Amino acid sequence: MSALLEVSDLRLQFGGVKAVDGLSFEVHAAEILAVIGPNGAGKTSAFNCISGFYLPTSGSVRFDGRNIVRPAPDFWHALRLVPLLQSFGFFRVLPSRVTKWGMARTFQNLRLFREMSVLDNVKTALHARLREGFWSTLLHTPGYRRAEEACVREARGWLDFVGYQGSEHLYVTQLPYGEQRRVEIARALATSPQLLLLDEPAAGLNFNEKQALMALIRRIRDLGVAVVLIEHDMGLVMKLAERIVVLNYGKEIADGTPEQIARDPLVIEAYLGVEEEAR
Amino acid sequence: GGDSADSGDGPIKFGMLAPFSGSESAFGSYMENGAQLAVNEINEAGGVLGRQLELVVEDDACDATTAVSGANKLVTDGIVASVGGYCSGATLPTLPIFDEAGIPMVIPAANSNELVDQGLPGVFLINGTGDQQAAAAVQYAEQIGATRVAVIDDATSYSADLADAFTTQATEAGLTVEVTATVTPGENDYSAVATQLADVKPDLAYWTGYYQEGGLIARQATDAGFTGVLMVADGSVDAKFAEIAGQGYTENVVGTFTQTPDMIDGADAWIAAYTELAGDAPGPYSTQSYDAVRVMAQAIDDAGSTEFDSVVGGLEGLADFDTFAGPLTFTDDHTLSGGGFVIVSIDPDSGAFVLKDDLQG
Amino acid sequence: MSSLEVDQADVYYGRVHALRHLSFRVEEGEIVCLLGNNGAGKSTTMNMLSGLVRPRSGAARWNDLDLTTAKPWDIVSAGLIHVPEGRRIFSTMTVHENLLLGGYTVRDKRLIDQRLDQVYELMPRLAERRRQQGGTLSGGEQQMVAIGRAIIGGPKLLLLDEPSMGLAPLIVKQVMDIISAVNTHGTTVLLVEQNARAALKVAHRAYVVETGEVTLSGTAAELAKDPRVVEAYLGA
Amino acid sequence: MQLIWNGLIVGSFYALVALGYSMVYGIIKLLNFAHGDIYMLGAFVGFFTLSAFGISNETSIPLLLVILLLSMVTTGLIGVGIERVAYRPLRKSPRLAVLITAIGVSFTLEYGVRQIFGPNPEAFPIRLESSGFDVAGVRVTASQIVLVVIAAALMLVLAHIVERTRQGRAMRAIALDPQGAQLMGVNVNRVISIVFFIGSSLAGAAGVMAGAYYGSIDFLMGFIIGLKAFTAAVIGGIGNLYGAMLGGLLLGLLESFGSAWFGGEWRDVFAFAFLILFLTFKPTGLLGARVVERM
Amino acid sequence: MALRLDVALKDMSLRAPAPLFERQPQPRGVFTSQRGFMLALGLVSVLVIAVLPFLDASLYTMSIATSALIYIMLCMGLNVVVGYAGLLDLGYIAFFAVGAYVSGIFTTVLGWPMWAALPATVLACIIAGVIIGAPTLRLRSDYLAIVTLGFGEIIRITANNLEITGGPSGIHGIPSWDFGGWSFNDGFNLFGIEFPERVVFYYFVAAVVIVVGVIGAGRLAKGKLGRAWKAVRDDEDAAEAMGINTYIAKISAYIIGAVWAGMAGQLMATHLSAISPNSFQFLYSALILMAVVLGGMGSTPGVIIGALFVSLAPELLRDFAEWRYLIFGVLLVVVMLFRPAGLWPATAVLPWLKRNRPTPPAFTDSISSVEASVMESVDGVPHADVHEGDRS
Ligand SMILES: Nc1ncnc2c1ncn2[C@@H]1O[C@H](COP(=O)(O)OP(=O)(O)OP(=O)(O)O)[C@@H](O)[C@H]1O
Ligand SMILES: Nc1ncnc2c1ncn2[C@@H]1O[C@H](COP(=O)(O)OP(=O)(O)OP(=O)(O)O)[C@@H](O)[C@H]1O
Ligand SMILES: CC(C)C[C@H](N)C(=O)O
Ligand SMILES: [Mg+2]
Ligand SMILES: [Mg+2]
Repeated sequence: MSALLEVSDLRLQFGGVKAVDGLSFEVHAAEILAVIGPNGAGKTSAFNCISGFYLPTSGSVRFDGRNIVRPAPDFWHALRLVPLLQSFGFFRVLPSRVTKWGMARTFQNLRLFREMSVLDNVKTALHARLREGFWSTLLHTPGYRRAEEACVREARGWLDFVGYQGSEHLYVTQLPYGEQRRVEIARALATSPQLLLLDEPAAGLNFNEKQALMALIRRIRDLGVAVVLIEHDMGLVMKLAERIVVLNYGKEIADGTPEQIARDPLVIEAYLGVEEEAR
Repeated sequence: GGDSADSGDGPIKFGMLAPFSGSESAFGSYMENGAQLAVNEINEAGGVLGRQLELVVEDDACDATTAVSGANKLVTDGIVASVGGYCSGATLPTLPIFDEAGIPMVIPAANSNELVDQGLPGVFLINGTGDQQAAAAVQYAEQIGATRVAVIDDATSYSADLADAFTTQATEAGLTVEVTATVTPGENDYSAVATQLADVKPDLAYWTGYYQEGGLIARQATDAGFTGVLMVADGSVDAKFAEIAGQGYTENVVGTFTQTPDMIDGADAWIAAYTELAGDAPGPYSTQSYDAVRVMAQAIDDAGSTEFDSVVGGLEGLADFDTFAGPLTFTDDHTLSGGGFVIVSIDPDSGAFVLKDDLQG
Repeated sequence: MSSLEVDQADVYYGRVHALRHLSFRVEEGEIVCLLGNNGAGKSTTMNMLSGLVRPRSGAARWNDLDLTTAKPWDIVSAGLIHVPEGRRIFSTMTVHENLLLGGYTVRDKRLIDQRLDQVYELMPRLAERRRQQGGTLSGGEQQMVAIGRAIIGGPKLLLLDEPSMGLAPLIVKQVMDIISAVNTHGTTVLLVEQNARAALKVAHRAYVVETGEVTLSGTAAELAKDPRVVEAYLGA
Repeated sequence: MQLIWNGLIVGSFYALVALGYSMVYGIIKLLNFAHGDIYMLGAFVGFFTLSAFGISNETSIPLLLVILLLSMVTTGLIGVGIERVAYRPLRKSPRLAVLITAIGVSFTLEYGVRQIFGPNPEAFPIRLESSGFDVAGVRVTASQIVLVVIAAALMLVLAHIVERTRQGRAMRAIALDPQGAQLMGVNVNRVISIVFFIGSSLAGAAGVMAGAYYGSIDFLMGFIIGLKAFTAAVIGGIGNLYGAMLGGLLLGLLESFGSAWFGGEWRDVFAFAFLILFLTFKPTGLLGARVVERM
Repeated sequence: MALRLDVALKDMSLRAPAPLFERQPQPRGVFTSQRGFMLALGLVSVLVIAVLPFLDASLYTMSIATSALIYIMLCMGLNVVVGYAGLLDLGYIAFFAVGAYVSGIFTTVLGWPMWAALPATVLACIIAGVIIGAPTLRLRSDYLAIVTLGFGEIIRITANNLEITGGPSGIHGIPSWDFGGWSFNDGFNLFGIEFPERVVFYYFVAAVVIVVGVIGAGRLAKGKLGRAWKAVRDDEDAAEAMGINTYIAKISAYIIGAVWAGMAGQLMATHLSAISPNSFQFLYSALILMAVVLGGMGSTPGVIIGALFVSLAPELLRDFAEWRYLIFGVLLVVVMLFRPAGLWPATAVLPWLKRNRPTPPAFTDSISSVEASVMESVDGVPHADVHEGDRS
């Protein structure tokens, strides 16, 4: 089976800092992959490249047969206009486009729409799929009503799916942190992804909440969605992940099953520390 | 038709739109007080048609929107005649409103040609138009033997109008207009235009804007090395001009202006009366506003009614009515026949503008 | 006599009753840990102690300082330093400038330099990144800056709000070691942690806070064995 | 050459006002629309004091310096007062709310002064001697040199304070995260007051200098320069003080060349069009730092 | 008939599983729900607008009422840009100017009837919106503010300097609306009641403003586009991650804002019959922004109140003559100090509904407990038709 996501030789440099330095890995459909590594290893940066937010210095990212990194012709490079043009949206794939292709993500710090209700947050994620034109919105045609209704139902469905039980009309800022995390995942799911990138979803959750999160991630996988998560909680990672990729200084230093990783001396030295008791 | 049909008893209301806020707000009270003085005098002398006059004033902020609602307010208040209008741009949109309500207008200050070009029957200008003022300016330029001239405006309606007229007439008269410059009003630094004048060194430069900027330009141009004559238009003829320019910067300044009381012998009484009423000396367009009220009152008296057609008839029929700007008779297009422009210059002691040349010779 | 004491404190956010009659105390030289679910009111407690939010009723005293009325900056000058949740790094300032700001209340330049060296020694990663903008650091690096900043202020009482959040296991261990080290140098520490396992290892005593109230307290060792704590915060 | 010199003179006024603008913006992210009116107030404070002593048509530079200081202190205090009354209560409110109060304050100051001093322009009682001499084909006057020297001195002292000192760091910290700054022991209220004091007194100084240099003041004189200073602050990279200075000078030059090349009526169009294009290619202004937001 | 919901969403490779929780239905009544109350309030306002001319049809009242309505239109447009999309615009009056000038030029210079100039106005505004929108691709917040401010000044100065726009004195003699043989100027006679020109025009403006300005903008804000705007306002990166092309969302906000302002400009040109550059100064951009913020950004009733405040306050204060701007300024500060989020903020809840506001949920372990039931319905596969037809 060919991979859903192929990252090869990805490099990202900020001035002198090589945040990602020749990273390659693959993700297959409906698997749970964990990316771990010391702080500053380049995990978030790699996510940002894959989802189109950062423009990598070099390398390629293929998702579902499509190139997410779109190299500019040499001609424009020669004119030194590439960064400028890229900021206008040329020679790059915008994150919104990546999302439409079926890749969703969450952020390391919660990035919900703070002045929108829970329901609207999730409805927003249906943007790309909603058939709703300008005139039909103005005139409230039956087509518009149908679309809105479908949108509400779909959004509610995802809220239910992640186990959110509160009122959907609350503003997200009124929710406790754990519930906000859930809404964020519901929102990502509503974009109808084949691949879901989660950046430290368990940070700040307590033990019980982490348990619930693990169950949720498994159920997402069971829908046929591949899940890639960055996480520092090794207890969670070891139980959840089918495969683990370890980064250090922007490079991949290991790739394997949880058992292999837990025994890998390189990983222990760089990341786990000696006396970490894996739960 | 008008729904402000005059009730026939009670005071006759005259409406006046003038700027009381915004950048031109300095002129509002000069105009209001001038008009009020006339109203008071007429009322003391028994009023018009046996009725008292009343002045209703509204702010137009020199802005079309405010002016329109002000005009509508005046119409709703039941005015019979309009004696206001300072900024041409703000006055223009009020004309159809007054016209429709059957209200004749004597406009004391605004003087863009467009005001009368619309051909509305009730519009009369008692300030000389741009064309007339430009003619006076050109005449004086020829008189002092200037051949190369410059013209500077401030991009407002009145100023640009006048500058255009001056350019056209000067060219016709065989003068060369070497510099046409525009400045932004409300600023302090006009060194760009000053430098230009100093470089080109025209014999005469005509400034068609207001005194705030005029004073600054006079000073900065002299500093930059301009030595020609600086002629200013009526918007700049104010005692403040000399104050702003500073001592020693006004020798070469002349102005085109209609006569004001301090230029006319024996008008001290008028100035005293005004000062007593207003608590301040008269300023630009105090006299014109005073005259506007008197002209209108006279026309109503002559017509014997406040009916639109008769009042217009009355205004058209005025012959050599005595005003500060000289005897007044309206031309066919409802403007002054001569404009009555004279040349004034600054008295180095008082800083006030005084008569220099009445252009009759 | 020199201790932190919170007595029957009540804090409201609008209609939300965040702290309900919360009471606890911290003696000089201790490491005390607050455990609790999300939204239990741990951060609110910290904010109250550093003067960022005001209790509606109740008392909070540290030595002779009334924390319910003192201004945040006066509290800091007195030596109570709060490392807030979410790090709060000054994003466009360099790592070095961030650290210098930590010494804002310290007048003695030599003392600052001395502590700077100490911090760079403790966390060599920061020395590497000295000139980098704070905002571009990775999450873990930011946490180090936040702790480093506090150390430069020379805290007598240090409040740490979830210092291990988002840190790699190795670093968590380091951070906990730093906390112990700071404590043995004479700084009292009040620690809020989700990572109960790590926290109970360094702490002397702990309180469990639930919906704004203290529901359990005891020495760290006792609590680590308490079945209720094990079930809710440590996992069997 | 003359164009450049003229541009620099105007530019130094813009820069002085822009500095305060940028400082205030830098620290509380407020586009302080009332800042231009503080400039106007500065001029009127000078005017009022001098008229009260019956002075007019003076040319003495020491007297100017005294008045300058007096106005700086007064406008500084007024600035602090405005912040206390109109901005501080709104510190936690949406940014635009404060913007609106700033406009409200601006109206209040403008029309308050109008009620006191009347709508007419006033001649400033001190005039700088404007005898000029030629330097390398450029006409330079003594007053221009005095002006530039004072402006440059004020700006450099200020920039040093902000970039290099403890208080300066505190200012930048507050700009980024006021609560975080409190946790560093920064007395936020005091630092903000200091910023308003410095910013306002610079504007006041500019007002007095404008009065003395140009000779005429009126109650709306702050409006246009306020806009220009805002523009200058943005060109330079808003919040960056050296940027504000450069921006002010650059704007002065742009205007000077704009009116020479396209005529005065198109000057502002030229300046703004240039600005828009420039920002399109350099979105954070001359010296503004790109704020890197991490995901 | 069950609505065919599946066609409303494109390429649904992944559909949400069947809902699990019962959610409380929204209450509906006039006093028991926000929505019902707002509807009632809207109806009352429409009624008030409709009967106003019967109460006082004087020139002055009609004139300021018409102006106020046009202001509402203008503010609703700016609300899209500032309130919904969160883009600070300090040169918004420029679009108003574009609308006024384009319609003015088309009707006076080219002699077109007013209605025929409408498409030209709209087109010009779209172009203007795109022009001003383009640099925003790269600029954030206050840099954007200065670009819009600059744009506003450029438009005004250009209008002041060109021949075709009538230079500083502007365009005058702009005709009223006429349709074939009948024009507003002819007035209107219905059941023996005479409606003079100004009343007809007032009704026309009111209709356009209510239908297009208020209802139209409100609907756009509630739909897909509106959600995209708000998402961009709250968090641009997260919006991108949701599949929203933020460039397009921002430009469309500018375009809608521009078109609204342009139509308002056209109405204003007719209303005043003359326009001049003086009416498009920066001050007016600030005033409109003020109306929106004062009323409450993103809130339709708030913006309407703000528009009324800003357009009527100077008129009501006319009697204070020289004091009016001073009073206005102080009033502004005071209002903002007491209502920092605006007079009627978007998040406002009617006071008597506050008690039954939903409370935030405590954390629930519901997932594990409901897991089994979910599993049944999901069957562990991606599916497109799990809940065809249920819950409708
Ligand atoms: N915009 C930037 N400019 C400069 N350096 C950057 C930038 N973004 C990230 N870096 C650097 O790149 C490195 C990788 O950062 P990244 O955020 O990807 O780490 P991470 O693996 O996600 O760490 P953590 O687990 O702590 O979140 C870090 O050293 C960081 O300082
Ligand atoms: N600024 C605020 N406005 C309104 N409610 C708030 C605010 N901050 C916190 N709360 C509420 O107060 C309660 C306590 O919050 P607090 O942040 O103190 O919890 P915590 O124990 O620190 O949780 P966490 O583990 O998530 O950090 C929560 O219910 C929270 O929703
Ligand atoms: C000199 C002024 C009376 C001219 C007036 N501002 C106008 O526009 O016509
Ligand atoms: Mg990360
Ligand atoms: Mg917390």
